[in-house]
Amino acid sequence: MQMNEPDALLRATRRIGPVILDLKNISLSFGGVKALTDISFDVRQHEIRAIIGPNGAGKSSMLNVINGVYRPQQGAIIHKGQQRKGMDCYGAAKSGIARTFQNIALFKGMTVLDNIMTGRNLKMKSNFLMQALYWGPARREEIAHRVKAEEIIDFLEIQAIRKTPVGRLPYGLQKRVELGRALAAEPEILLLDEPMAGMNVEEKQDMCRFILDVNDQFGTTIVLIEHDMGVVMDISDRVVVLDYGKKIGDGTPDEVRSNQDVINAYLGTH
Amino acid sequence: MDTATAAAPPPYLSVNNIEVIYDHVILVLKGVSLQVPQGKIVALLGANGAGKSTTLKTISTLLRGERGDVTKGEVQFKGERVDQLTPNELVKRGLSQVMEGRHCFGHLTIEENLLTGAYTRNLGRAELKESLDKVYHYFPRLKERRASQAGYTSGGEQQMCAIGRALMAKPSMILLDEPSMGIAPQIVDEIFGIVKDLNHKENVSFLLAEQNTNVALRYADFGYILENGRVVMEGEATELANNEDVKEFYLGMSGAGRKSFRDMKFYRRRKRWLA
Amino acid sequence: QTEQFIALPSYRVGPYAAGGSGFYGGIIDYFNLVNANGGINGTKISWEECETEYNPSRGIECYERLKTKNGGATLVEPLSTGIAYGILDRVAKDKVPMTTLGYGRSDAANGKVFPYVFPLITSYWNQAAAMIKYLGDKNGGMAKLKGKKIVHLYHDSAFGKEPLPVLEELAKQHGFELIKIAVAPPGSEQQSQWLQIRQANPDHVILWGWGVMNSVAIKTAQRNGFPREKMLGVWWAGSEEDTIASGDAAKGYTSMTFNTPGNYPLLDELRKKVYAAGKGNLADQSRIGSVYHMRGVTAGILYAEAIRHAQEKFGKGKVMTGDQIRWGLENMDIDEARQKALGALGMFPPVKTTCDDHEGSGAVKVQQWDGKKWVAITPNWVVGDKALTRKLVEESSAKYAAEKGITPACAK
Amino acid sequence: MNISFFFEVLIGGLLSGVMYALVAIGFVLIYKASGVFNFAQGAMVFFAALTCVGLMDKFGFSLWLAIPATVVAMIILGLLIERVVLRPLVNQPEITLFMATIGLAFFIEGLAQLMWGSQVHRLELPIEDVPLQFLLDKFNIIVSQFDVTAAMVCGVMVLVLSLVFSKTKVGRALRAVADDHQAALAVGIPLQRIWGILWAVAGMVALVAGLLWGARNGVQFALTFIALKALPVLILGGFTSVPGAIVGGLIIGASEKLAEVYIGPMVGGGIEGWFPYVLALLFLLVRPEGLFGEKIIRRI
Amino acid sequence: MFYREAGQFKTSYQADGQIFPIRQDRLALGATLIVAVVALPLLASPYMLSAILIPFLIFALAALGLNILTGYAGQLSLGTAAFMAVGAFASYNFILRIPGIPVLLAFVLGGLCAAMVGIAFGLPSLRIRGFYLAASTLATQFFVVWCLTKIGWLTNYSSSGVITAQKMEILGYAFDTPARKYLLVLFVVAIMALLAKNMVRSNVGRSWMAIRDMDVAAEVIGFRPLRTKLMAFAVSSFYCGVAGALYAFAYLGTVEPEAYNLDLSFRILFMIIIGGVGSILGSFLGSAFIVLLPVFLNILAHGLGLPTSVASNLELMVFGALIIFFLIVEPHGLARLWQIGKEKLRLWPFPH
Ligand SMILES: Nc1ncnc2c1ncn2[C@@H]1O[C@H](COP(=O)(O)OP(=O)(O)OP(=O)(O)O)[C@@H](O)[C@H]1O
Ligand SMILES: Nc1ncnc2c1ncn2[C@@H]1O[C@H](COP(=O)(O)OP(=O)(O)OP(=O)(O)O)[C@@H](O)[C@H]1O
Ligand SMILES: [Mg+2]
Ligand SMILES: [Mg+2]
Repeated sequence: MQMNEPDALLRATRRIGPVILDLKNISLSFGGVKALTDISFDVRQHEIRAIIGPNGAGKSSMLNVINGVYRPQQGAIIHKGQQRKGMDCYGAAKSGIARTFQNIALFKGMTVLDNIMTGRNLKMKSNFLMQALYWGPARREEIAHRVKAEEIIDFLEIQAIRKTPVGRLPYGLQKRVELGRALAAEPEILLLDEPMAGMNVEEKQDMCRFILDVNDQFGTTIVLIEHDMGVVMDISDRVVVLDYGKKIGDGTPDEVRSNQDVINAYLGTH
Repeated sequence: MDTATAAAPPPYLSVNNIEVIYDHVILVLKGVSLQVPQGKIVALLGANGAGKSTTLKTISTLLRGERGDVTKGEVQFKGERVDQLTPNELVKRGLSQVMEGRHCFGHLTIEENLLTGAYTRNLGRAELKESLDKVYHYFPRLKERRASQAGYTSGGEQQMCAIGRALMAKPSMILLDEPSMGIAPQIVDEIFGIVKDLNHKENVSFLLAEQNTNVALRYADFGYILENGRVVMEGEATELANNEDVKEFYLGMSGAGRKSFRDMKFYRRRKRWLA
Repeated sequence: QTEQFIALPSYRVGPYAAGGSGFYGGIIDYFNLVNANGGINGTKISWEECETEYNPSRGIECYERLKTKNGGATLVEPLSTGIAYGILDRVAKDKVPMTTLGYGRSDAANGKVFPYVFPLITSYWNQAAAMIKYLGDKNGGMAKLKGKKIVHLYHDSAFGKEPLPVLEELAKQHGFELIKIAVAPPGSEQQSQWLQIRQANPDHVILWGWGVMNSVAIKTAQRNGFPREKMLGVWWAGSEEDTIASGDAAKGYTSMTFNTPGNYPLLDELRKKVYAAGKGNLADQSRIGSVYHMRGVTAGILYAEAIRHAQEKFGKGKVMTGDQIRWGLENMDIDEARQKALGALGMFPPVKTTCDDHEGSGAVKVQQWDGKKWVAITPNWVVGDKALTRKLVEESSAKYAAEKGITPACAK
Repeated sequence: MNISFFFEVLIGGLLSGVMYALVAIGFVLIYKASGVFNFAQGAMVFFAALTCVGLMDKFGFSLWLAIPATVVAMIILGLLIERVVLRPLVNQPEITLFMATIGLAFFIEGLAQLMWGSQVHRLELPIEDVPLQFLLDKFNIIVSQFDVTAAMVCGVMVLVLSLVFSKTKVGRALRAVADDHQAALAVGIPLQRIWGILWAVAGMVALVAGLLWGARNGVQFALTFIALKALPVLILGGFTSVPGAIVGGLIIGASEKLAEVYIGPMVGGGIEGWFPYVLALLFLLVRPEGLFGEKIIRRI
Repeated sequence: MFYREAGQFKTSYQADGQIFPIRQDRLALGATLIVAVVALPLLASPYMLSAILIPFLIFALAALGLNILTGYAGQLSLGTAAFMAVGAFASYNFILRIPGIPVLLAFVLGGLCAAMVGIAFGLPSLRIRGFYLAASTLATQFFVVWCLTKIGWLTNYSSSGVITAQKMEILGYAFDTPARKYLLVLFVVAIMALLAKNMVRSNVGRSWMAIRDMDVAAEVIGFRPLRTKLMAFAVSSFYCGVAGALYAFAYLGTVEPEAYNLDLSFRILFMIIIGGVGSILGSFLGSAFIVLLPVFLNILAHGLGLPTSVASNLELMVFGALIIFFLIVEPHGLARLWQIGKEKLRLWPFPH
């Protein structure tokens, strides 16, 4: 049951806002390895933007550039109209960018609930002494955030494991918790690095639903890396295609799907 | 659940009614039995947390390192009980595992990673080179990155490295835990192509835990479906692929064929065979 | 309660085990001898050891555990400055006398402030004074020390710094140059210190060391060609354990001691009555009469004598209380005649204690390692400037009394 | 400043540094194989030296008989450690393994003294610890014959071990093990055997260190402390590098002696205890993995 | 069957956020507190109080401090004793130089001094990790002890460097008997344990654990690594400093650098590893284990009538062997063993 085109367009245009993140001529290399060469693309508010490409194309590196883990040797990042200078990942987090990682980067020794609560840390105001006393405002704040965290737990349907240390969880659930942690920050831009790896179709369906819901309900802009073409083509508004660190395609899923370069480099023929 | 028919070849690997407990208290496998006949590809399917990885780790006896205990049952490989062996002895007997979550040696280069895979084989220089070339032939991307430390390669490259490393041991039976994870689609096909290839040409048997049910069932001969630490269904791969329930829950196809991910309106429409 | 119970928080493992096993072995050997001879007027001595590992925290636990055992400990000897400090207040409160033979607080000699602490025979300050006296004599009179260079090579800790006030004062008085060189504990590397010493080319080196530092010092001196005869160790640097490890390098090395090396009738008696009966405490009989062992035997004698003396006042054959033993320790008088009767004439200096003087002697000897054993090289006991040390004791104990709110007075 | 004195200090320091390196190598072996800092190395040095002199003193062995006998003892000890302590702890956090080695240190210390008593022993090697005469005559510089011999022994050891690690597949396997126990097992590296062998080799290295240090300082409990001298050497050179141990040793040895002689007097002396650590720390600020250690990979 | 949470429902997040969510645990804690505050001072022998309970509590506090740094924030440290020494010497000097200062205030100030030293020595942790950091913390250990030996002012120019701790007085009330000292220590330790629990269950604690588990990810989420680590160093050193002051004032009675040697650092480290890294309860269990085990072994060895030198060495061997044994049985320490025990109890009498 493919949604018919006009409908999708209509919805998309209603939703999508101005450019929120503009990446200009980004180049990044590690020693001799050129991870990204002169890449430009933009991300619009409220859109779901996918990045695809073969292994080692530079997708994860791109995300790392966006949220300040790597600093590109060249190029500019314009976030909400302002050029970003010398920003580290803390700064990126502060400006409302959250993300998940390809190799799960959960805090292994902590419970699911605590992991999700860490996502809210930038919103916590009470100081250290108050927290030590666990008194008055600090406690109220803690509980208020707990409520938020529980909302996310409900949303992701992981109630049963909220007190389990994440290290013990199976891979798929860990991915979900990681998404929860990113969501907990209530980010403006959410960067997802292969959120659906290691899931079966049913779980992917659920995951897609989460992503779409977040996008709908909170208006979060989403940048997504995924190798499952079904998912990418179905849920993203626009797709960037990278290969060997270069951009070889950019456009709506349909445009990308019919781009010959992309087919050669990545999609193959089926 | 006795499925062994008289016609079936004797199981190459057989897991008999194993029960596994983590940390002394967390019961994960509740009596899992399965067989892999020689020269066959068997798929192990199931949702997140069903116990696929645990089953594979039990077979390769890597469980001990994670504080898991096999409290019941036994594992036989080539007619020999192997649950008390060390992983090294198993590799020597021809059973290799590709672990979930890549597990490359971060400080070693890709090539060194691959070479460690041949540790048990005591190869001469030429043979080693030949084996390496074979892996590079399968994964040209690895050849490009051979001199980089594995810790600095991309997720997919690491996954290829992990698979290539297991191939270097020239096993007669491979346990593959989610080989397609994080791999670009055309490489996924390639990986399964390799599986098929090895299976055909070198009679290597496979047990693969895979989320990509679609592909897995396409290549496998036989499948088991695991849920909550129990085998809930098993059968010929084609049979499973045509089973309505499997279609709906694992292949994402309802009566009307494939549905767009965008159109899924509800969560958890999951039906369970067991509570 | 029929036995006189004594607490021995000892250490037989760890870096100082060699000293600990010799010292406590000596005490126990002597106690066994006393018991074999029928006890003190019929009262047997009993004791219990408790492993402290030379660690103050464990030492305190040992003391607290032992002090109430078997009707209560009536004497304690920790052989560790750290532990001694840790139980200093406690012994006064519990009325259990503590002896600190040749270590611990030098100012505890003042019994008016420290009624229950007995740094018997001699303290660090008197030792330092005696060292300078000896060096003066060696150079032909104190006046000859003028212009001489003396290196104080010390364990960089409270222990090593303890004699500084005395040495500094004497350096001023006699006009010698005092060069202080610290060795970082434990002292297993001293190359740089000895290079400095070689550079300074001193007339004497005082080795204020402990444990491995001593053997390393001797070895390193050899390596740097510094004559061992010019080295004078403290009594914690003057045992077989310190020289044996240095091998031939130790030949000629001198050190202080308050036990004259040699064989004594008492030691033969120990061999005959204790070791022959299989009750000897030392695993290796060749260690009988070694410095640490003799120091332990000396301690044993002093305890037994104090008990005997106390019994004379408070009732023969009775078990003494801690306080009574304190009296015994405080009014001890072991002269040469008594030593002779014990078969230990000259083994340690005569001891005569009073309330003012819990030390009772302050006399020491100098011994030299001849490659196989220690040989005393001063025929007489050497005593330093006791007036000076007394002054320091008074000052320091007065400060302590003020801090602790103690009114100095002799215990009754 | 007296230049020949300066050189004397420098050379003395370099030679002491070699002695530290001797101990440090033992640590490197174990760290390479398991990613764990082996706290028991000092105890092993003590155990080895004490066993060797114990055999000589108690049973009248000659030195040349006692040494091979001790080698055998160290091999047995190494294999036992692997079997009893390490095997059940595969894939545990580093800190747990570290702690286990601390327990092991206690055990070995107790065992050594139980077997051979707590006395101090002397150990005479047929190498004299006296200044080399021609250097003394010519340059008035003191260099001990013993130290020079020790340096040569150490050099040979470093050479052999580095070759083994860089040229054989065992070397590669070790690095793999240190990265990920579980994966190493999965590819069939016989972790148990490798650990057993490595602990046995570490035991032999401990014997060499124990003999040389024991001859220098006497065989006594304090031998266990020389681990503290080896630590800054290790972090400076890098935990995983055998040549690093020797370079680190030279740097630490020379600079600590120079510091003690030239800075010490200004601040009251006795700075050798902490100076090497502070120096190593400063190095680490520039290179957090030590001079030759493997770069720490931090990537997400 | 009795240890069940069935039927206990939490109706608010506040209730769920309690330290002990299960009623039986709360009852047990209440009972423990009553025993500790009322029964023990009355009934326990002075030996029990002054040689076992007081050091147990003090070491538990130090272990708690180290656990915050190593267990929660993941920075392995071997310099605990140094921070304890700073606390002790600072408290001594505050009492000496500010007449009439309440002793508790002096302890707090001593702790703050330790915290400052902790921050200074924590700075390298931004770059240095793991065993490299652990080895570098030895710099703290040796340097601090060296300073205390060298700088005369700190020891009030005492010739030997050993100083006696002043009396502990609060508003003229002297804490001089074992029972009183015990109560004072108990009070301090209980309060600080509670504060520590609060910290680790709120955002500070989460920031520490995040840094410990994966520092890069923590930064991406918005924790500042340097601040978080330094905070952990500060809080940890504060705890150690107070513990050090108590160790000097309520236990040893003296303040001397030697008492704070490397050995002590290691003992505290054993405590947290045996007890449980990253567990408040574990600090207490570990302290009990390390304080009691040698005593127990010592008594046992004497009971067996072994020659003392044999007994002492056997003691050491058994101690080492037991450490290894416990690590093999449960690498996460006694606290985890306890937890598993409870989980089994919950299931009991059913096997799973
Ligand atoms: N080390 C461990 N300690 C405790 N519990 C564990 C551990 N490893 C796995 N588990 C539990 O065992 C169950 C099965 O996990 P397993 O990893 O085998 O699942 P899986 O089928 O491989 O899932 P996925 O598809 O997500 O990889 C899960 O519920 C998990 O929580
Ligand atoms: N920190 C780094 N140091 C060195 N090389 C790096 C680093 N990070 C990435 N690379 C290299 O840059 C290239 C791009 O890596 P990246 O992780 O971005 O790929 P990717 O597109 O995410 O691939 P995959 O789909 O396999 O995850 C790879 O070849 C990788 O080896
Ligand atoms: Mg990637
Ligand atoms: Mg899995």
